[in-house]
Amino acid sequence: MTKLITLSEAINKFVEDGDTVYAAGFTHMIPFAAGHEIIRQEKKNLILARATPDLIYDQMVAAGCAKKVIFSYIGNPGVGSLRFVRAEIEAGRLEWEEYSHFSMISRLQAGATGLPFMPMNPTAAKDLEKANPFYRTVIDPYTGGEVVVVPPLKPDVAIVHVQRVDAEGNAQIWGIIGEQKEAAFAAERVIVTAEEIVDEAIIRSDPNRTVIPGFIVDAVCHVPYCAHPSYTQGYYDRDNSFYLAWDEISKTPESVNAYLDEWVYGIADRMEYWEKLGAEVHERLKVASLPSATVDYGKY
Amino acid sequence: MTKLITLSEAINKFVEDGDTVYAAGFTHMIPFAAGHEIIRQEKKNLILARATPDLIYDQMVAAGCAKKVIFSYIGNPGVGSLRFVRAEIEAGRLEWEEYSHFSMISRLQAGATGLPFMPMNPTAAKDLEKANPFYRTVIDPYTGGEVVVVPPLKPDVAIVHVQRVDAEGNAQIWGIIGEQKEAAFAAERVIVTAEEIVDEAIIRSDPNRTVIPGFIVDAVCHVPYCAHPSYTQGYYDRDNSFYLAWDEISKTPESVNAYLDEWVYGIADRMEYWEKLGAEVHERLKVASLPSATVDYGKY
Amino acid sequence: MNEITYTSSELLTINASRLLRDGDVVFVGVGLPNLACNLARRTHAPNLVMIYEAGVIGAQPARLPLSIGDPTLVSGALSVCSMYDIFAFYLQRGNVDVGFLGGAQIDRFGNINATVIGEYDHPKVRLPGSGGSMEIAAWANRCYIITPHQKRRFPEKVHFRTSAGYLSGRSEREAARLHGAGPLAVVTDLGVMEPDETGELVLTALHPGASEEQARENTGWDLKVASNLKTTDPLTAVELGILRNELDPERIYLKGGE
Amino acid sequence: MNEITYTSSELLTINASRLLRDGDVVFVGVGLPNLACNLARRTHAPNLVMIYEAGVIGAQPARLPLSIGDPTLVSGALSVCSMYDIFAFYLQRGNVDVGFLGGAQIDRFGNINATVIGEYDHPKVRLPGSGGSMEIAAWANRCYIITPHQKRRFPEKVHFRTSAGYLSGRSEREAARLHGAGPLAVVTDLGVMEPDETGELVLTALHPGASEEQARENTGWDLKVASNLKTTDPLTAVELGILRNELDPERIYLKGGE
Repeated sequence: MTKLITLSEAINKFVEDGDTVYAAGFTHMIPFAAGHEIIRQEKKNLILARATPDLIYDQMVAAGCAKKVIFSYIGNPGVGSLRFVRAEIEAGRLEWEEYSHFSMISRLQAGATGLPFMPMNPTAAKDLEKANPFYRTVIDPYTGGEVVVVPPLKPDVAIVHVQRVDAEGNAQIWGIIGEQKEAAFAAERVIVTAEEIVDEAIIRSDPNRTVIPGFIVDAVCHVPYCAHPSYTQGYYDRDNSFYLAWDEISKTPESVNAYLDEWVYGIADRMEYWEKLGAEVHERLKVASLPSATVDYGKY
Repeated sequence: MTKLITLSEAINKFVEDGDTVYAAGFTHMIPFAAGHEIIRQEKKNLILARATPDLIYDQMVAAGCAKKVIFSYIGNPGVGSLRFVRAEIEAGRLEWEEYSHFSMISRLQAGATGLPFMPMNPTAAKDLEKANPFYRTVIDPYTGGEVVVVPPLKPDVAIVHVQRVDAEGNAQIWGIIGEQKEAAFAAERVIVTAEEIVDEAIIRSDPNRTVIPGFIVDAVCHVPYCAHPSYTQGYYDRDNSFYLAWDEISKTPESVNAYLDEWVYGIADRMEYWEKLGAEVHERLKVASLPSATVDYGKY
Repeated sequence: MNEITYTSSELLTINASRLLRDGDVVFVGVGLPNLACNLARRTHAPNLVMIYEAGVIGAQPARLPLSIGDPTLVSGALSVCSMYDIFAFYLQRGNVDVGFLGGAQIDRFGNINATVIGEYDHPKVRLPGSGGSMEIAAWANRCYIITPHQKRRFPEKVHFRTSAGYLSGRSEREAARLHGAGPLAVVTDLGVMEPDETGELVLTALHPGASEEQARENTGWDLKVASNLKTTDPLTAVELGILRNELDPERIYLKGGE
Repeated sequence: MNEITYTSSELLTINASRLLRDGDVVFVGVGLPNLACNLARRTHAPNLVMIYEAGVIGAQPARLPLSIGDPTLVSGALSVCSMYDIFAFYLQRGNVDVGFLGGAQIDRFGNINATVIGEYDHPKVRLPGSGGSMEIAAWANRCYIITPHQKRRFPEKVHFRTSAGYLSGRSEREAARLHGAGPLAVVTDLGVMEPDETGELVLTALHPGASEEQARENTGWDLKVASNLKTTDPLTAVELGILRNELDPERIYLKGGE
């Protein structure tokens, strides 16, 4: 049963005001196009969860979509500060809930595996554990020691970008796989965006590569270049110059608004966005081919 | 730095009397050749851990190598009872420690991830939890409910068979991946046996396929057909007729001893074993090619 | 009209296959449950998703799998994951609709013993143990038990609870807050038993030709019979044809009960 | 003889690279630690295994990575795993020998603040937060802190302990039973500080040309000086050549301190 719909339909149908949204991808395959569509559809009061909010959450916060962020590192990766989120937090206008990377990902792991909590080894850096009441402790029944735990995170909706998927949502990812699988399994609803929609036979030719099974997926959207200015391994490079540019743009609300007007509100969809980027960017982000060795599954 | 040695050297060097041994592989790629070498080297008082002991542990128990088994299912897969282990347990001559599949694998997961324990959802079937004191409970600090937990399992040595590995031990597996990765990370020492030793460049052409990193591996052994009578995906089929034959052989100690004399003590290594199986078996277990689609990592 | 003849294995398999719904995600074992699932996929449930405890999702076996980890389950499957993941991300997370169970003993409340006859520490007969059944019985949304109807298999109380049915009654299971609803039906070669409001298994249907007496004689407790006792639909030539000609032509699993 | 000139970034990077041992498994960040690791790999530690919190193991970046998740880290790597796995199977399991750390504030006992200046609930300056550093500081066998030597960076006490050094003293860290030994050295552009038997950072080495006074003036606590104060080995032309010609020819990271 095909789940192919447009990204606009998917956001309209599966993202509601007030939802906890996990747009996955650790530096790789961040679903920017989905974030922009959420901005265009003027979703409100979202709780934006992501280990690393990256520029996409800066933009969604700037556009007024969010009431809260859940994160473990707010920075502009490789550049510096995530200015807009930081300013909103400093101004007391944005709620936040904070973890270390491992405790953030442990929350997703607990959510994805249906567990009541995940234990972690001690870090002895207790200030964050004191500041965030979701950190709790249990007594280790084997040693009597104290073990720090975090509860499951179960987002209302996960948005995951992948290289290839079939129409039913069976999705394959390579390169950095971050927390995509965990986010999809933890969430109540799953939107998959993909560079390519492929025949089921391609998926079935390499089942070990399939990270997300179709039956937990609600919508499949064909969105080439969805991840720009982040990247998709084997498809296009990271647009580092935009990460640097955002460091300037995000210095004032005016320049942020001008950016959103031109690149989000002012365009219809990712295809128009990509065309608007122009030939120089297309050329700069092109990647030469480096294919994997194949493996043999055998006919049985 | 190459870790290539013979299987005989690896067993001699890395398996000691009294060790807890985890010969991994859920029905797939069970390292029979390593089990036979352990029998030939007359290792004693081993604690044999495996979710599904399969015929290999039946043989090792019959050969007097083991004082205890740790398992979650003792059967001859697809055939019926695992006669020798069962008879030894019924006779009170073999210690055992028992789990469900998920709690067994959760023990490995805790061992592999360095966690003090793994929590599990309730099953309400409490008889095994009462019979095995390694099952404990903690209080869920979020709900006040009781959560069943199991402690880490950290075998002294894990033996893992793989399709291809480089000389440093970077190993790639496809098909059923069972608990291979968890066993390798949980164990103090790791022996990898492989169908093929490949150039590092093959491994590096598809890093997402690498399940075990070389730096946790102690020995790399080139052992084609290591898994017979189980199988290696893409290389050879399961020898179901041997699984059926074992059901007969294992009915008496005499026939078991005759088998061990002929097929284990009486031969030098896996190459001789494979030749001895003969052309009919070779032909019957051959597999036609079914290659995976490739993926593109891109030159960056 | 010709009478259709069949073995008890065929009877069990076909009735098990009818319990599956299109779109179900089913945790499949080898043997009869595997045949039942493949039959359902070829008849009324083409979108059945078959997953195996070995970590295989969406298998399309080209031949009859001879073990739970047969390589034919992997070639052409949709996805393969680790054993930890299949139990955690799939089963424990609540992503499995149906589990099939069996065992040496099934008691009045659907609890199953697959561990031991006699004392646990001094076993008279040592059985294979839980495998995945402890978790499947607790976490699959719906469970079905498929087994021949024999008195020794249906004691009043099992010697060892390997997996939970309704424990000492439905309220005890509810208090345990398990994700799964428990065993919804026990399909035997005589008929179907289903839990009543207390969780006790009662006879709710007979296969054509079977009698209440046969069922009561072959059950170890005082088997109640539902007031609206039904008769199961006869096996169809289509179902038998697929089983015999496509799924198990060598009758490896179907020969039972011939 | 010509004096070799260099930037403070080059000084930091080369001294950091010398702390690595052949065969170390090192958790690499972008920027200077990445350069330091690649330099070590090309000089005294060819068997260094570089792993990244993005889940990349054994990277061989063909170009200078511009973020922790740069695609050049993946192409040609030995292995890629999930973020959960890199923290659990690798770091938490004790498989990581070395972690590099930095932060806005480092205190007398090597505790680091990368979270907030001011009150946590009412931040004056909101910093990026822990990322992986809370775990790296606890679980990597050895940690090194690489940072410019400035008074505001070295307060007596951090405002917020994002990651643990020796807490209030070495005995407190020992009681916490962390896997890792804690920060073994702080490399600055003036010299090297190492923990004494109480866990307090004391000046143990100066770079050629730097003075005790400079170090004391730029440290927020009463900095002790080791009795056997050493001078670090001068940067070599080989080290600088690799850095400048091969690793960062555009001086993206090396320009700092010019």
